Amino acid sequence: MAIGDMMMMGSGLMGSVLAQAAPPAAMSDVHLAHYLFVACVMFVIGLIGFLTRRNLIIMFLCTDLMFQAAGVALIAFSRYHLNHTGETFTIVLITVAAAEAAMALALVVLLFRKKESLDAEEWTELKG
Amino acid sequence: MFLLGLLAIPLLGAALIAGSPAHAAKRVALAATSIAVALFIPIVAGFDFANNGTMQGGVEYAWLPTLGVKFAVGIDGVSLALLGLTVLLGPICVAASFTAITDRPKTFYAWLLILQAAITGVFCARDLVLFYICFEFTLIPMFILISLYGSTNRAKAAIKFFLYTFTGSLITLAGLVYVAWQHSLKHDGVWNFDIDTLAATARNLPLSTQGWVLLALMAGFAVKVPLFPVHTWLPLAHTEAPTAGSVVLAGTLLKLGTYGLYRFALGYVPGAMAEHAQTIAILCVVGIIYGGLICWVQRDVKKLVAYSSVAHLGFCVLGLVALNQTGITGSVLYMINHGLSTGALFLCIGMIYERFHTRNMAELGGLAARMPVWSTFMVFFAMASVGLPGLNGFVPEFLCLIGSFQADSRWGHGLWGSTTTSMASYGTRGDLGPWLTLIAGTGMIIAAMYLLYMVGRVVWGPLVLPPGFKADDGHGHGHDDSKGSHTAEAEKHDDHGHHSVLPTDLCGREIAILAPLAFLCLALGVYPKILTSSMDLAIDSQVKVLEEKLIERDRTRMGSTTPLVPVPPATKPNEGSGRPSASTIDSRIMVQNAGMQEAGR
Amino acid sequence: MMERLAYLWPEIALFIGTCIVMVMGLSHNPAVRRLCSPICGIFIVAAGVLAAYTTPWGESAVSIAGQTLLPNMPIFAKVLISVVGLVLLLLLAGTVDRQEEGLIARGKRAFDPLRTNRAEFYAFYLFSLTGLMLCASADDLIWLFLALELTSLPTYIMVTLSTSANKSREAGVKYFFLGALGASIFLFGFAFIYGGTGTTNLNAIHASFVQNGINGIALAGLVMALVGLGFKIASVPMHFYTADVYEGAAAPVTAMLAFVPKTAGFISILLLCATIGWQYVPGGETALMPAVGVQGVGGTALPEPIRVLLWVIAAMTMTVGNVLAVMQASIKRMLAYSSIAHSGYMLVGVIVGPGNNTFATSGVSAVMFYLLVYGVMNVAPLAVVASLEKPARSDDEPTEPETLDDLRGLWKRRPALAGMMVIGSLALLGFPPLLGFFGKVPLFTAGISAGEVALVIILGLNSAIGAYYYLRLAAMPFLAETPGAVPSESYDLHPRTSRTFAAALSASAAVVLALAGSQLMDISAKAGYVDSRVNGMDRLQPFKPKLTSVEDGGRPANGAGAVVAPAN
Amino acid sequence: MMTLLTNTHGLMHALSGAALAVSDEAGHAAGHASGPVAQTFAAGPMFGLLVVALPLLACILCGLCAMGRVKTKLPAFLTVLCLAGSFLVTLALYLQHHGQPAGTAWIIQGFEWIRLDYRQMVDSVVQSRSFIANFGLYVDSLTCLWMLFVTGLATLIALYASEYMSHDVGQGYNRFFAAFSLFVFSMACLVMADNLVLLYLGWEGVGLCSYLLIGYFYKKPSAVAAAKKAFILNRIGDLGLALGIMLCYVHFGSVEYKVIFEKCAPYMASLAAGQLDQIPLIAQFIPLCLMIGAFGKSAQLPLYVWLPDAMEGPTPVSALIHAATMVTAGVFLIARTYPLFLMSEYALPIVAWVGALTALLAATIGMAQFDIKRIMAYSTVSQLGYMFAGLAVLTSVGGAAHVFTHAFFKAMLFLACGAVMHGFAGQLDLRKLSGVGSMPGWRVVGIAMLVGCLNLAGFPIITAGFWSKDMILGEAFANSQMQAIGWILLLTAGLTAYYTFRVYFRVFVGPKHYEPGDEHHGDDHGHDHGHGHADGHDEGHQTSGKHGFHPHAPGWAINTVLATLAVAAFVIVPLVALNHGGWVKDMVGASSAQFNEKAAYLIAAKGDLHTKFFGFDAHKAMMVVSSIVGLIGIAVAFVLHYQGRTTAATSKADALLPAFGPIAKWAQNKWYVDEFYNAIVRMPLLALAQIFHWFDKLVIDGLVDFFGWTPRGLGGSLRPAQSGEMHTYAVGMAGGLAVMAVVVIVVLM
Repeated sequence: MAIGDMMMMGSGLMGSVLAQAAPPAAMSDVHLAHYLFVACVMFVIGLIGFLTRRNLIIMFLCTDLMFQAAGVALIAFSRYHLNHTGETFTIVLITVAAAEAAMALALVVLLFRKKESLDAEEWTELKG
Repeated sequence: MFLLGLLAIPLLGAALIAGSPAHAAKRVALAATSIAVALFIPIVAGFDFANNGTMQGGVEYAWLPTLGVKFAVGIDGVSLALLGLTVLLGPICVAASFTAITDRPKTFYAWLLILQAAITGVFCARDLVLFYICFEFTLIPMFILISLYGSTNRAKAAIKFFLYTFTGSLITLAGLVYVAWQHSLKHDGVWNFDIDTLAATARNLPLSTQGWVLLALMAGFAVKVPLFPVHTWLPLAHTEAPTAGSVVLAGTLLKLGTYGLYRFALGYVPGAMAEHAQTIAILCVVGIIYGGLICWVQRDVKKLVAYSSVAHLGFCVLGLVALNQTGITGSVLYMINHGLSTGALFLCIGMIYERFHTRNMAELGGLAARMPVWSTFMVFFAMASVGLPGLNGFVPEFLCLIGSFQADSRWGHGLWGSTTTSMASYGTRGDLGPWLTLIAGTGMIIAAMYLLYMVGRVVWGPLVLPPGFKADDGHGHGHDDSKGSHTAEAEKHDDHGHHSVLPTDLCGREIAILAPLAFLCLALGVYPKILTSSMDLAIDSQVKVLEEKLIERDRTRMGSTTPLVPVPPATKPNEGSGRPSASTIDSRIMVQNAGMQEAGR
Repeated sequence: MMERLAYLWPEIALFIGTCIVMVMGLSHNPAVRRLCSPICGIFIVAAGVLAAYTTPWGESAVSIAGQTLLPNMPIFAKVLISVVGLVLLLLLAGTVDRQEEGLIARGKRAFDPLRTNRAEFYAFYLFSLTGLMLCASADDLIWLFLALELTSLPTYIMVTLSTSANKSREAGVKYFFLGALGASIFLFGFAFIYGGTGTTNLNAIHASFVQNGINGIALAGLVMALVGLGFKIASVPMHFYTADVYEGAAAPVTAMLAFVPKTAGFISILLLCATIGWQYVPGGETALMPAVGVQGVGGTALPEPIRVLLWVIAAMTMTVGNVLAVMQASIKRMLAYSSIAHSGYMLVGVIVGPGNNTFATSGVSAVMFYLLVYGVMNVAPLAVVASLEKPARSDDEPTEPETLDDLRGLWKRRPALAGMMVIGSLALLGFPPLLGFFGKVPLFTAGISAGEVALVIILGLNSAIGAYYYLRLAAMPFLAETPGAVPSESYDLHPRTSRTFAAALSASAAVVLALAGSQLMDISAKAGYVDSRVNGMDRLQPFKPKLTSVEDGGRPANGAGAVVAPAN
Repeated sequence: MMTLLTNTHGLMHALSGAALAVSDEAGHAAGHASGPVAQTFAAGPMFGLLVVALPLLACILCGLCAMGRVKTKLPAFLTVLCLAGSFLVTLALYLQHHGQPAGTAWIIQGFEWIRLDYRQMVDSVVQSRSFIANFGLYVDSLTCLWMLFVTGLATLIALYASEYMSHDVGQGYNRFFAAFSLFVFSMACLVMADNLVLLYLGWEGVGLCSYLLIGYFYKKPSAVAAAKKAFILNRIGDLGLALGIMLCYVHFGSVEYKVIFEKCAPYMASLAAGQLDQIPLIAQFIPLCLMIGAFGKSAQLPLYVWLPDAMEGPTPVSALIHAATMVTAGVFLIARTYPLFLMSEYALPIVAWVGALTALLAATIGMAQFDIKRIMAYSTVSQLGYMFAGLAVLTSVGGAAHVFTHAFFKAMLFLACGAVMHGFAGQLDLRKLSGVGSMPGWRVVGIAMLVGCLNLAGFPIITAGFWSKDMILGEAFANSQMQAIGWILLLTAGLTAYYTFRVYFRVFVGPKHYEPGDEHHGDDHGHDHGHGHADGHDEGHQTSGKHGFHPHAPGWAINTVLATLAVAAFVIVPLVALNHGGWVKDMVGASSAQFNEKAAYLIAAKGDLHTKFFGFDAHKAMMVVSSIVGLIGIAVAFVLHYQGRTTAATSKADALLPAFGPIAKWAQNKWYVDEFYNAIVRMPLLALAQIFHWFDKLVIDGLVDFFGWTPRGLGGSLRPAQSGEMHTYAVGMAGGLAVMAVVVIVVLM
């Protein structure tokens, strides 16, 4: 519930900012601001998910969501700038994300073996 | 080159100690410091006293040319004097630790020697970075001496000492770097850290900038001195430090602060000094009275002497900020003489501590009956510290006070002087004046109060010894409780079956430590000229700049070029000393005005 | 294209080394396996030599790669990386699997290629160094991103593997997850920078900024990128992971963490700042602290928002790092926080910028020099810690000294190690005349030259706070052991003498380089060279952000009629 | 009253007759107005340095004796020898100086002590300036006068002390004579200095010796406290002196008398011309500062309280330092710098009032004391007040003459008291001693005491004290401004005579009775006789208990000295009595202590220096009046303390005590001045010190600790954020990012 509220708030905020940044045009259906809005929403959802979920796998998925948010933004910008740099970036990004995912899973497995739990809060021995 | 030797000998000694067995450490240290003393002789012999204002004996090597940093040493008259003090205290400190330091002697003596090298470096550095490095580096040996060889509260004292002075000096570094940067701006971005070269730039900085630089300088040097509100590390450090540490601390380490003020506050920001001398002087005066009164209610004899340093150095800085020849000369003399007399007091107290393991005046009293030789020295040095004329304390104190008394731009005007008769005024420009001096002068009374209080307690009166010591014990002491609170030396006594290595009264070694100090106290009291004449030109060059700034300041303040005093008419009575002997300095200090010359003779 | 390879020879060398080491580690022959670390070292040396001789710099960098932002930085960084990398290798050698190798050697266990992780460990280390070098030669955001990830990902694993204790697992997971979060932030920032400028090439971005100014999108991207990259250098607010990770990792890995990601982060931050250029009117009414006596300031600065951002980050980073370090009892934790503080110091150099490209005024050079200084001297304390171990009771791994109290009495037992600890910690404190002091001096000079007096004062005060805990670290070996604490006698020397050697190397460097550092200063001065076009000596401009100008600012002139229709 | 005066006038005239050439009014006026004896400066003979050097030599030799742990009377012997040498050199110096034209001041250059040369920009002109304080001697007739009695008395008293201190041979003997010689050296520096700073050296030097000698019996807490008190109170005065010196330097550009006097000359001319306004105010401040020093050293109000306590020291010390020489240093300072005092309109009147009030106050206290040494101490304070008043009423001759005569008779009195103390195991209470003068072996002491008392009481004609006191009284009444001073001094003269003879009648005559003192000076430093007593007087007497105690009469040294002094007290009568001051007048009149300009100024501008005393010439009248007053005092003492007295403890005076009510008690308790000072100065200062102490500990050091704690506090507050939970960290990172964004936005705004 709280997550939903926060997401609503977050999207509303982003929306208003972008509405200022790019006032909706009369004719066009979709323009940069919308893509960016989506990207930002994805980013914020990912962030909030990361902050609120305690399951390691879900937390990793959230970071992946944030990565992909950047991908969305990059592609939008790429289209906007009429070059392919952004798309290239996105491909690289996806690759890296995949590598990270592999590592993440390995780590999660390792950790699960130790504590039989996926709860991130199990790991608070180091502090101060 | 001898200067390099002076730097290197203690370091070599330290290295040698590191490689020699523990029992030999003190001999090596004594040898190294003695060689340093011997090495000082050719330095003095080679020093051109007629040009004591110029840097001499200089050696210069490129070090970090990228930053314009050199390894450059050289001394002028003022440095020479302070260097002499440093070198002299070296063997004394070593010898004073012979029986006091039995635990880990190698570490102790090695660091003591390194400390001497660092202090030597400060006094002869010609490069700002070298100066700063040596200035800071003194902290480490001192930290180790206090934290390893101090008394019960040593860890806190060491940390406080280190952090307090370190914090201040980092801000000082910022100020000095700022000056260097200003210099680079005016020299096509070429950086230079030569102390004298920078002085020329710094002096011409705008007044507000100079004020900030002065503040930065004060942050480091005032803590080191220490001036009134930033003094609290000193009593703690002094109390906890081993005897040799206290001696170096009082003798030379505090002088780094005053020397820094002399070299940089006066040399670099004369304009700001002219502007803010009064503020600093007020701090000094507060310190004199405040520190003195606190001494008066101390129970710990070492703390008493420590607080007396706060008061004494108040006088020293007061003379410095008088910004005239008398005051500054007094101040530099004060640096030397405070080092001798207070250092000696700490030695005396250390000798007592070695015997009785207490510094509490409630547990000690009337030692004159038991230790007449020690008592004689104690009273002697206390009197030197009080500023008894004929001993070394007097001349500096008096000159500092005269300096501050003179330093008032109002002399010669209105009620402060005469415009109706032909009498000239002998005041100098400044903001201090007689009222401040009067208040500072009460410090002389307070000094008598607390030092006589101490002497009256410890030396005179009925014999009081700490529990465990028999008053009628002919020799040694019946110290038989090992509470574990004492350091290794106490344990050592226990090991030896209650037989102290020390006789009841001073042993020959201890007399040999104190006697040269006593001799110097007397000699410098009777013939201070040996110092004043070896630094007059050095100080004169500072005063010259300061005077220009003071004139400028008075001009802007008064809105006109009012002279300090009315021009004396040619017919005025014999003004000078009237002494037929034309002194050497007179020919060196220019008397350009022929009429004045005529009037003067 | 081939000349672009000129930048890559060292990386290629390292990559080859990686592959070789990875394979060698699988060998059944213990002698071959033992060769892993020497081979590793050989390739690092080779990379260093290659870097020194092949990496273009100066004019050739401009002509070959159009590399103009920091033309001399790559060669310096790469040589530095290989030198420090070598020292770190001395330290890292034998970190993992020593126990198992011991069991194998004693015949208690058979070698199992599936269980070994020694080769991976070295390989990952080389990978990480490769990534680091790639960072240095990056001229594109994509490249930079990749390089940063290449630097980071292996370190996550190294942390996790470094010991078999749970602490390392925890450190690894924290490092990885938070690292991913940080990466996503700067990645998002990169995306926006691209969005604001239309290009990922750093030179082109710079050109765009010069030509069109910085628009809102790009500014947002820059802020996110700079803050996100803060994860690599452990700056506020991305510093939270540092202590946990440093503490959880084995001491050698901690030492590596203090150098590798930090260097990558600073290189990236410098590159990003170089795209903006220190070419803006300094100060302005929004300056937080009116600089003391700003007259004569060279007149170059980052745009005010970025400057203030970095200013705040720098000040907070120093302060937070130091005050938290004061509270610590664990050596590695303390050093972790101090590492945060050191990042804060270095950020001063970033803020200051290249000044007039002399060593005394250039903050960039100061950062370069400090990276070197920090890389060298930070090894010593950790290497001393790594050189000591408490023999395990059973088959567990031996443990290192953890708390400061564990060092008590070290001076009596092992004076040499204690001495190295003292020199190392005093050098880190910045105590003259050790190396750390000379690292700070250019920060002081450059900071003051740029009028950042307040920041320099904060730096000074923070150094003083630092003195508190570094002194504890330095003094602890001299203090008598307290009853109840683990006596230092229980610590043996680590069998790997290379660790002690690394400590000695670091400590002696902290002394020797300080006394004869002029050459290094010259080199750093060159390394920090920033083209006058970038540092804006010749054309100072006011910073005018265009908040709503994605369309008119960033977009290429021919960008009309896209699928994504421009607004209005 | 008037008839009495007339009658006695006639009597006096007849008595003095031809022997005393009392100058007539014209002659007296000429004395005032005669042209100033021009001061001329010349280089003096170098042997004059021996005056200073010989005592120093004695000090060094005694120090060597101490180092060599000499256990004989050698140090005393050396000291007496050196001091005698010093006296002879002084004599030679005087004789040679006497041959010079009047007004000659020799400057004998020792060595350069302090010398600073510098230059100063004055109106774009560089002037050369210097601060010079040489170790040089300034020998004029005033110096000779002072040094003659200082070295002469010092020699005698050293001789006395050689016996008096004999019980300390091998213990404090060396120390005593070292300090003793050092004192003479310092006193010589003080008197002979050619500049104010060297005078200051002597000034503090005698203070130090005073400190060391008062605290000689250092095991006695009261002696230690008294020594400390003396030093500190003197220091207060010294500060005034130091400020005066500084003011001198700033104003005259020098601290050398020669320069100062030369530069004073125009001021003196202005003064003589009646133009006091020509003298700058700042110059008029100089004497105000200097006089504080003089008040401190010479135990005047408000700084006199140390002197009575100083009697804790051995009696020879009291005699030499605290009666004869050191305490007259203040008088000397004023006499030496008389021109400076003349410059100010207020300086001399202040001195006069302080002197007169001190004289009266001390006399009242002296009347009520029972400790004979203390009575003598208060009498010293009182007489010093006389001297100050003398200087201030423009008879520097009278002041100096009183110093001169007082030195002899007061030293004698003290030495006699000391002999009593020595003989009666420290007994000083006049209620416990009686008829001492008629005991066997005490004749010389009794006679010396009588001579001293007569002098102090101002017994007419035959005593030197009478003549010197008379000069002061006469001049006070002759000066129209100083009538009140005259009356106070006259009253004091009567009181003095009373309390002096109170001592004499109680202790030295009357029924024989004694109780030995308890000799509370500690084991090995007291006056008991168990320690190598060289003389053969100890006949097995115990230190306590009346029975079995036999007072031991003084030996040859003490008797010789007392006898010498008794004779000298009469020998000096003509030196002060002839021709209005006689020899002393010649000595003083030719020195810096002339007052012609001031006299001229006062006559011209303000008042009359020949005021009549009820129609008679003040000087002549005073000879009679003061004689009568003195005799009345003696008579009262006779009646109250001798007539019909049968015991030591009580006398008729006790019956009168209730009549005075609390006043007697107050006077006995020294008017509670010590308590008053303690309450208004010392306690507040101590409280302030405690406040500072705690302020330093709590506030200043507390602030430091607070700043030191700040990082820890900050660290402690940040530490919870390092919770070890990944989520907290993530929140921190995200929140931090947001904060940074806000920062950027704020800057953009």
